[in-house]
Amino acid sequence: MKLRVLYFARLRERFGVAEETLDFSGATAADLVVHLQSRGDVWAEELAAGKAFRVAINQDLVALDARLPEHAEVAIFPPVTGG
Amino acid sequence: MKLRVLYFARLRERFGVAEETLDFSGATAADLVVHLQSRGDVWAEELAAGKAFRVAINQDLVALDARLPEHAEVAIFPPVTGG
Amino acid sequence: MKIVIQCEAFDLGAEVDAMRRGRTGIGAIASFIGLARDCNEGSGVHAMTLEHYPGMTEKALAALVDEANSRWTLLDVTVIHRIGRLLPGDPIVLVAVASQHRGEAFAACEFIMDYLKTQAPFWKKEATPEGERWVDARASDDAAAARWNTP
Amino acid sequence: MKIVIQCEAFDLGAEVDAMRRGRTGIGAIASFIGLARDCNEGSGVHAMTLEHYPGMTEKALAALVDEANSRWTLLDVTVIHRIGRLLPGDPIVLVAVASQHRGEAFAACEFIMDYLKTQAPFWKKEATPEGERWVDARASDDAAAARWNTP
Repeated sequence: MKLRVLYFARLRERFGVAEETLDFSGATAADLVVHLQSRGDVWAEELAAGKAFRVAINQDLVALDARLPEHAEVAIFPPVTGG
Repeated sequence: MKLRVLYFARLRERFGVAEETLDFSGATAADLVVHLQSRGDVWAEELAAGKAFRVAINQDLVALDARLPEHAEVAIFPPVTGG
Repeated sequence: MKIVIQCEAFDLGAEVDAMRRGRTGIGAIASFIGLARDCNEGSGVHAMTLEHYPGMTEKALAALVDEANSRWTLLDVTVIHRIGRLLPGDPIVLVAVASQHRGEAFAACEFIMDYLKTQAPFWKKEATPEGERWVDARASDDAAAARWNTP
Repeated sequence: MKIVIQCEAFDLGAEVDAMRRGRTGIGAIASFIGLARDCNEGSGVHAMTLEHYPGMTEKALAALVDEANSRWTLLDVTVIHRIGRLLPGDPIVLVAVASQHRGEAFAACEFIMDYLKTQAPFWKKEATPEGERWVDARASDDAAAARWNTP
């Protein structure tokens, strides 16, 4: 399935990428995180178990077991700090 | 003892007086209330037991057992409704 | 700290700007304005007159701002209350509280309003189609103030 | 209801005046502004940059205003959040809530701020003498938001 994946704030800076398009065969947000971890280096580090990051699918915050719809816009970012 | 007694809002209107000077021999705010009740008519009615009114001595809200200092400014008024 | 009783309208934006002007340590300003409504207790209200007890009013407001300062770490407080004749939609009271953090600013602002409603010597008289009437104190205001009595 | 994300400064007085103009049924407007401070976590802060997630931000803010409207009877809500570069003392966020009664206005205003802090996709980066750093989320903000979870 095709996904658009966005990164924000510290994760955007550490990954050195703001947005990418992936052709991905997993089913859930957790599967996508495992896939990104497998890139190693900063990806493995920032997305390791116990690290605080948030996932949104189509602009709604979701838990990691959320299913990925076709053509989803997925965003991965640190806990928010606005206001 | 000499007292200056002020009335506000509905009590001022019902008593028809905003301020008076009294030469009074009682000791407490309750004594003063009893004295004013003894005038009868609207005084007895508005200051009857169970009626909601407040007493301030020298501009501080007090309970009825508060003692009256010489030359006190005493105010009697309905529960407040500002804000 | 600023406490004012006045007939004139006040300007919320100007009051809050005056609080923060030239200061860089304030993180939060909570503010409140209370307005005259066109309806109360089921009757239309076309005007309102606010009476107060000069002298005691200032003293009562200063005491409750002191109490707020003793309960929370505040950087500034402004309280303005109008008196005299007001029309529906007119602002009656302004409370603004500056602090480092929002929790304290919100709590102190609401505390001051709740205590002002039960402690400060103001009285409202409403003009309605049935004539003039003094507004009765509300049990809900006593309950709101009582929330702040810590055991 | 008004929700805006903007780089420019906002005007608290103008926003609150716009809420109440021509209306006579509003009894209470609670408002809040959050400001950039010159100090955080023990370091001086000489500037701050706010990043957000365009699209999701508006959606998240609308959702939390909807939630506030479902919990309380509100007459109007305004939320403005700035993005981009800000200096100490600059206002960051404004929330204003109009209602008939003050209890609802205060509660909804604080609820919106608490949820905004944990739900809306904004991130702050501070410039300090030791260099730039992303601000960490605070456990106290999670706790503040969790207060509103009724059992």
